[in-house]
This record gives sequence, C-alpha cells and structure tokens, in this order.
Amino acid sequence: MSKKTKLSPMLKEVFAHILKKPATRKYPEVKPKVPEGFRGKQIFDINFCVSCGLCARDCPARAIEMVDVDGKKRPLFHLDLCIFCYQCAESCPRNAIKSSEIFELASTNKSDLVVRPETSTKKGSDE
Amino acid sequence: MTSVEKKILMLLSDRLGEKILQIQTPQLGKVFVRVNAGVLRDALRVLFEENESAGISAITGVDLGKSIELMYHVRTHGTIITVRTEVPKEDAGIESITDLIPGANFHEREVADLFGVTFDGHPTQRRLVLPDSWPRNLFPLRKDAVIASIPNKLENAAVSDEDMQPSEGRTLIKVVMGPQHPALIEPEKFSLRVDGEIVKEVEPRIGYVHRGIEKAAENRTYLQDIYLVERICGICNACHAACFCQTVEAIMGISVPPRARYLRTVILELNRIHSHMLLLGHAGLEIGYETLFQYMWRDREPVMDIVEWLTGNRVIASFITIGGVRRDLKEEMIPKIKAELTNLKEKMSFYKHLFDSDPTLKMRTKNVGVLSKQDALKLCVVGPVARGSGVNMDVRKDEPYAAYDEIPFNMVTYNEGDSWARLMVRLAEIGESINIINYALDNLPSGPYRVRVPRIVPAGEAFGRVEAPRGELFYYVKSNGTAYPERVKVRTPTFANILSFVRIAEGGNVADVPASFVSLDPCFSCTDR
Amino acid sequence: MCCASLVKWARLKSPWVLHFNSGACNACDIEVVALLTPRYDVERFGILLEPSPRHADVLLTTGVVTRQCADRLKRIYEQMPEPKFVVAIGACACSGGVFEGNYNVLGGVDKVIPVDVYVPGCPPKPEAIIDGIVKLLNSAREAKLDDKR
Amino acid sequence: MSLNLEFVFRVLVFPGFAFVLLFTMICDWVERKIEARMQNRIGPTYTGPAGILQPFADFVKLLTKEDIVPLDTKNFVFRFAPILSFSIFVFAFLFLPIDGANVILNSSFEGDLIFVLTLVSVANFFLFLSGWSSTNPYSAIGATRVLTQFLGYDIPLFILALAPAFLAHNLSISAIAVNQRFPFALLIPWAFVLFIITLQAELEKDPFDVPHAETEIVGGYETEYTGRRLAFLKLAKDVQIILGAAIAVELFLSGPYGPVFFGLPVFWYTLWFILKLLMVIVITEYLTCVFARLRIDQVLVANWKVLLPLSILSLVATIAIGLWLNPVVG
Repeated sequence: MSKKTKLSPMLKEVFAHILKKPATRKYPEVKPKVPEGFRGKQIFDINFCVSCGLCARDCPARAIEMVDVDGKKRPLFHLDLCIFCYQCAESCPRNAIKSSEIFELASTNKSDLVVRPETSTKKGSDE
Repeated sequence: MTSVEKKILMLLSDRLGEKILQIQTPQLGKVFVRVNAGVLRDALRVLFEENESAGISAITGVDLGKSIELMYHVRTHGTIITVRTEVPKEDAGIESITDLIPGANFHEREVADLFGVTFDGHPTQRRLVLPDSWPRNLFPLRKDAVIASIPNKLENAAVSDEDMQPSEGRTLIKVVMGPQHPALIEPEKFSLRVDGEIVKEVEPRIGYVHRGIEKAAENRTYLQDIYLVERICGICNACHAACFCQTVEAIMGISVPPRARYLRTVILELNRIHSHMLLLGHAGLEIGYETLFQYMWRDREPVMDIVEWLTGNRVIASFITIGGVRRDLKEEMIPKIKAELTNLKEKMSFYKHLFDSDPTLKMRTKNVGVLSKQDALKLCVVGPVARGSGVNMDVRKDEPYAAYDEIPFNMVTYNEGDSWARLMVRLAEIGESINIINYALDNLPSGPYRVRVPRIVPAGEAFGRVEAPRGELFYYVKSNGTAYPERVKVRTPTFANILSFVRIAEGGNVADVPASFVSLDPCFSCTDR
Repeated sequence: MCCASLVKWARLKSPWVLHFNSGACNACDIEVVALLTPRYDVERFGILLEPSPRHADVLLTTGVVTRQCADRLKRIYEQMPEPKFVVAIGACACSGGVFEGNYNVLGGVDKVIPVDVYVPGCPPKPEAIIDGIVKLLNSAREAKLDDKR
Repeated sequence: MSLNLEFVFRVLVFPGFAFVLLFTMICDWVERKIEARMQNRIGPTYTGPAGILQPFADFVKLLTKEDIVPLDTKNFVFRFAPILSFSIFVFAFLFLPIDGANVILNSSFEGDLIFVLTLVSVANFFLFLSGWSSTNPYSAIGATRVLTQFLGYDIPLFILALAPAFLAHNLSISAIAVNQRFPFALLIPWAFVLFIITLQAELEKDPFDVPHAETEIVGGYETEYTGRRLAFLKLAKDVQIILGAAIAVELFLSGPYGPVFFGLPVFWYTLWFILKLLMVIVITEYLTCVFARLRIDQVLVANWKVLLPLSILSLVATIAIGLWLNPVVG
C-alpha cells in the first residue's frame, strides 16, 4: 500500500467513551440551573398594573384575557396558549409582568394552566 | 441601481420597447418591471436568456380587489428583478413558465392553490398545499374568501387514502413514505413508484403542515407577526424574524443601529450552526449511524445553551424585532460564548476527519443522489444544496444584510453534487460560522441595540432576502398604511429545494431515498407554512 | 394482587413512545428528538422511541392539528394498543398557540383525541417534557391503569 | 427416577430454559448499557438497580398489552411464527455445553454443529414468516430482507464454522469446545474475525441491520405485531443474539472450559462461559456503534464478493495449519 488508508476516528472515539463519564444530566434528581433572563412562567404584580390592556392587545397568541378583579380589568395568562415571547412584558408601561425560572409546567388538567392576576404576585405559582 | 441592473433594464427595453408599462426602483437593488400579462413570458425569456444561471426565486400573488397581481421574482447576478403583471380575478389565468424554467413548477402550483390562478400548460394541476377536503372554489388568500364552513374531514376518516389502491400497470410497485414515517420527523407523503429496487417516479404531496400563516399574518399587527413568522420554522426561526424585520424596516425606511446588526449576525449564525449540526446528526440516523447522531446532538447542546443565555429560550429566539434586537448581550457573557465555540471547533475537526475516512459513511453518501450543476440551476435550488452542486450562491455575499458586509468569511462550495458534498458543505459552514461569531463578538460596536419604531407602517412594499441555514429565504411585504400588513409572502428555501428531491430520487435505489432526501435538509413546516 | 402490581410496575417502567407531528413548527420536534440524545437520555426511564404505532404506549404529539393531518392522527391513535396515553407538547398541541383560528387549523390535539398530559411552552425545555412524562406516569400510577385493562 | 428429576431440572431450570431466559435478559441489559456508554449516555437506570430489570419490565409490559391481530393477516402463521421462532432458538441452546456438559446430558452427537446451525436457519425462517404473514408492505419488505440476508450469510457462516471443526477433527460442538486447550481464536484469528463479522450480519446488527432499517421500512417484520406476540418476537431476537454469541464462544473461545481454581467445576465453567459470552456481546456492540448501516445491495455484495471468498480462503489456510499442527491438536 502506497497511500496510507485513514482509519475512521470513530473506532477510537467509541472505545474511549466506554470509560468516559456520560454526558447525561440526571434531570429529575438534579434540577438544571436556568440562565438569567430565562423565559419561564409569568409573575404578574397586580400593584403595578394600570389595567391598560396593552399586554392583551399585543399578545401574538391571544393568550391574555382581561378579567375582572375587584372591579378592574386585569390580565389572566392562559399558559396553554402562551408562546412565552414576553412581548407583554415589553408592552407593559409599568413593568408589571416578569419572568420566573419555573419551566416545569406540565399538567394533566388543562384548567390548571393559568396564571391568575390576583394570586400571582408573590410567587410564580398559584397552586 | 447597480450597473448589472442597468444593463438588464437596457436589454429589456431594447427587446420589449413600448410593451414595458412601468419601471420602479423603490430602493437600492430592488427593481420592479410592470408588463401586460401577454408580454410576461417574453420579458422572463429575456432575463433567462441573458444569464443562464438566472432562476426564479418566487412567484407572489397579491389580491388587488378586482384583479390579482402576480410578481415573478427572478434571481440573476445575485440580485432580484421583479416582473409584475395583473390578471382579472374572474377566470384568472396565465400561461405557465415551467417550460422556460422547470423550477417554477411548485411556485405556480402554490399560487394556483391559494389564489385560484390557472397556469395554462402546467404539467400537474393537482393540489399542493391545501388539504384534500378543501372546497374547490375557495381560495384562502383572496381577500373576499369566506372561510366559515369547511367540511371537517374527520367524519369520513374511515375512507381509505388513495395510497391503499393497487398501482395500475406493469411491474411498478407503489411504496408510500409517510405521512407518519420514521425517516420524516414531520408528516408528509411521498409516493414512489418502484421497479425492483429502482425508483421510477416520485409524487410528493406536501401540505400536511400547512397552517395558513400568510393569511394569518394579514390579520395580526406587525408586532405580532414577528412572533408568528418565527414559528413558521422552529429550526431557522431567527432567520424568519430577521428577514421579516428587514423587509418591514425597508418599507419604513429606518436603519438599525450597528450593535443590533452585529447581534443579529451572532444569533443568525448560531441558528445556522445548530441547524447544520441537527441535520448532520439526523443524516447519521437516516443511514443507520446512531453513534454519529448521538455525538452530533450532544455537541449541539452547548450551542443551544448559548442561545438560551442570549435569548431566554433554547430554540425559539424571539430576539430580533423591528428596529433592532430585544435584549443586549452582556460583556461578561462574551468569554463564555467564545470558550464554548472553541470547544465546538475542535469537535468539528473530528467530524471532518470522520466524514473523510469512515468507509460505511462514504459508501452510503458518495455518488448518491447526484444533482448536477445544470439541474441545480434549472430547478432553482438554493443554499447548501446549490453550493454542493458547485453553484456560487449566498445571499450573505450577494446582498449583504445585518453585518455581513463588514465580516470576512468564505463561501463553501463543493462540485460533486452528491449527498456527501451537501453534507460536507454544511460541515465546513459550521466552521465559517464559528469564525463569523468570533469576529462579531470581537468587533461588537457599542451603542444602542434597538430604536423605537411606530406601530403603524407607511404604505409601501418591499422584499427582503436572508441566507437561512437551508438557503435563500425570501419575504415580500406589502403595507397599506395601517398596523396590519396587506400581504406577507414567504418563500422558504425548502420550498425551492423540494423539487430537486424528485430529480435526485428518480433513477436511484429505494434504500437511498432517505439518505439522499435528508441531505437536502427538508423542513416541511417551512415548505408548507 | 401481586401479579397486578407487577404488571403496573412493568407498565410504568417501560413507556415506549411514538412521536407524531400533526403540524408543528419543528421546534418541539427537535426538543423531543433531543430527549434521546446523551444530555437528556430518556432511555434512563426505559423510554424507547418506537417507529410503529403498534409498539407504542405513549403518543407524543407536537403541533396544531391541520385539516390534512387530523384523520391521520386519529388513525395512529386507534392503531395503538391499550393501555395508551397521549402527551401534548408545546402551546400548539395544547390548544393551538399562535395558530389558533387559522383557516387550515383545527386547534389543539384534544380536539381530535383525548390528551392525558399538557406540556406548555414554546417549545418546552427537554427537562419540561421529561417532567411531563413523569407527571403522566405518576398520575397513571394512581388511577388509570386499573380501569384500562 | 432421580435421573428424570435431574433431566427436568437441567432442561427447565439450569442450565436450560429458565437460565437461558434470565441470561438473555441480562445480556440484553448489558447490550443496552454498553451501547449507551459508547454513545456517551447512561442507558436504563431507574428500573431495578442500574436498570438491570429493564428488559424484564419491557417483556412483562408487552405480555399484558392489548393484542391486535390485523384483520387481513394470514392468521395462523401470524399467530404462531413468533413463538415458534423463539422456542426453536431456545431449543438450540440445549445442544450447547454451558456448565461443562450439554444441557441435555449425552445429547451431544457427531454432527450436532450442523444440526444447531440448521436450527438457527429454521428459526430465522419463522422470523421471515412472521413478517411475511403481516400483509403490511413494510413487514413484507423487512421479511424479504431477512430472508435474503440469512440465506446469503448462512453459507460463509457454515464454512467458517467448519474451520474449528476441522482443527478438532469433530463435528460435535461439545467435542470442539473440549478439544481447545488453546482457544482457536488465537490459533486462527482470521477465521474468528470473519466469523464475528458474519455473525454480525446473521444477527442483523449494524452495519448489516437492513431488516431493521427504521428510516426505510419502519419496524420491519415486527411492524404489525403488538402485545405478547411482539414480546416473543423481541425475545426471539435477543435469544438469537446470545445464541450466536454462544456458538462463537463454543467454536473459537474453548466454550465453558477454563481454569478451575477451587470448588465445583460447574460453577467455574458457567462463569467462564458467561464472561466469554459477554466479551463477544461487547465486541458485536462495538462494531454496531462504529459503523453506519450498509444498503441492502451493498450487504449482498459484501457477502458474495468479500466474505464468501475470504471464508473459503480461511478454510484452506486452516486446513494447512491443521495438517501442520496435526500431532499437537489430534
């Protein structure tokens, strides 16, 4: 053989991986660290809200419904429709909408998938 | 106007003379030529004869009320010449141009489906994007279409598809791929007529993922449309947003601050890297190389991480907006990103070595699904598919947008035209993209990252192009002076490339169909919209 | 009794999945495929991606249901052997997302087939999808499995 | 009477049916684990300690799933082909010396090597029938691929199996295993390498797994199967893999025989057998991981143009060595 045939580097790589640490992250036990600015479940602070309805108007997925809370219109977020673009936060004149780091939103019941304006203030959770 | 455009316009007015009704040049590098419907073919013939590598980029239909305007966007010498004409809405019809340029095939079928324009002399008159159950005389993109009661196909779900029928004629067996098929992550149907192990005929049926986004864009505001068009394709989402925003910015006549242009470049290139790696891994899966798939997708994860740091979501960036970008890049993030990219670059040399030397990989991809340069030009393919066949075409070079005019990079072309060449183009482009991002991060200008823009866009029209990972992405936006666009046309790169699948599959081996198909980087959510 | 709990255990430990896209934008799809890859590796839970609906226990659906896909989705669901579960991944599959109301879109997956778990997000993180599957298994442990056989 | 009890025990429990089943599941777990590690993953984790019960859970789950028989299938064959194929693979095990003696004592006879290889082909044929009777185009294509592949690869496999038989001057598996004071894999390494490659094709693993090419033919011959029939098809496949590996161990790695340090030889022989078998499994899994799948025509070309001539050459070389070594081995 005049030209040296090249061996596939996979031969070595695969062999080496038998003893290497797997790249797997053990998710349910170890929760991943969510980066700053992550777009997760909404936190709505009712104290800042001026009931302008800009968030609902700009929402591309029409996921925000203005509901009556103590006689004022407040946004209610339908998480099953929400595309987590945070245009609402950008449109909000008073920064009443913020993002949390909560991403485990799965639910067996569709009616659970809402962020209610009256309960969202403290935590990102309403359950 | 550039000198090339001047030359072409001279030639057009030489040949057609009085028949040209109007020439508009609303922006630099955008030429619209208005002709009568009868002269359209002559005008296009002039363009195609002048440059043999000219191709059709898109055909846009716009409902003007009494008539339908058709725009033929011809790509020639790296720029776009648009020939426009009008046909009456009642009994809309025009001669087909598929004999002049075969690549116009699907573009015409799409317009026929959505606008009800019949193209005389078109080889296939079947449905392309609309579902089988759709009423015959309802054309969704016409403004007067009333879409209220469409028969729901679920009631007669038991009716078998035509794919269950025995194939007529000789020894040809009909093999159906899809709509649910492991080779296609997405639903789409390809009926192959097979003689032994050789594919004789391919009939694609797309439209399974058609969501009517072009229509939906018309009744949402420009702001909402950014997020809507991002979801045309989750893989190249940033490119869609960038292209839409550029086009709207062109109508508004605003320019984006330099920092935003650089940040756009960064996110667009990250998009390209992750899309190419996804494809290369998927190609591994198609040819039964699971380890390649696993490694490639493992190494893709850091890229997703960078996107998440930058934008807050791993996949859909929602980063680009009209007037700039939505977030700034923090200084302390830059070294982190660069470190990840350096790692990735090392990994890439491993993959390059692998693609060069693995015998089984080469057996499955070399000389498989060959698309010659002539065919590539005739079928008007774009992006890595065209570059794999030796066609020099890259919007980033031809019509620089974002910050590509300031960043040096190389265009990668291979001449073989087979699956291997197409995969190698992508592999090499990942390296180029890493260099581009590094350059952009090193030379990131300071200053604002967005300018505030009004919600209402002045009346006007524009089109824009972006080199998406799969090739030239084309947007046409027409504004009527309100906050809602009059028409948004999207021609995705995969829609331009899908026709070439028919060409490369016919005459090949059945077992090669998945492998050669994946090398085109199909993405049906783009194709159908 | 012992036998029944063995069966239940086996079903919870071996959920084979089938992925069907009924009109998604690919973002959720790539995250579903990413579940198989080293960083997330759902084979840890005994989850395998099966090619045929006949082999699957859990149907992972992504995307809105388009008119052209609706009866195909229904047929795939009918082909799956009992007991079977459906997970709707992403805003589109949950209820239509941005595409709700478009002319060729029927809406969320639950318009066509029953859905057991909704995973909102656009797209959800792969961890969120795993979380959805784990929640499905937990709810299955409590109830459903007994009635379904 | 006592002899009968021993017979029943040996056939049903150890080293017969129960042992083979248990061992198959453990091997399946090892296979999945090692493949995962090679791909930088973890593999089954939460089903039992380190996921060792995963194959068992899969099996139990499939047994209790709804059983759908498509209406237009050729019913009888569709129903019984999987279980027949499975039982034949297990039956073939009875002729292998696992703990130093054959499962059925004294079942060894001159020529049982040919018999076992024939059983493998018959069982493979039932796998083909199971797909063929499904009347699903993908199953049919998958089934024909199984047929073309095992018919082709049986020939080099037979020829390569003859090499150790020649060296041992015997056509009985147990005799071949006993006569290897020095494993034939070291004596005639080229035959061993070729045998492993052919085995890879016979077991339909990468790079020869065209009958399982998911992206081309969905689930192959398994596509239409559900519930317990699928369970037995999958199990048949797994038993086939360890049977193939066991044959390789018997023919080239001196079977269960190895040094006995203390205590019962039965224990040591079983241990050696298991270790050797796992070694072969790891090798085949390694090959699976480093190559892409070939196309069906390339698989056939690889057989007729490469493996068959090479296997004949190897037989010739083995005969030459055998004659030269005759006094040593005989």
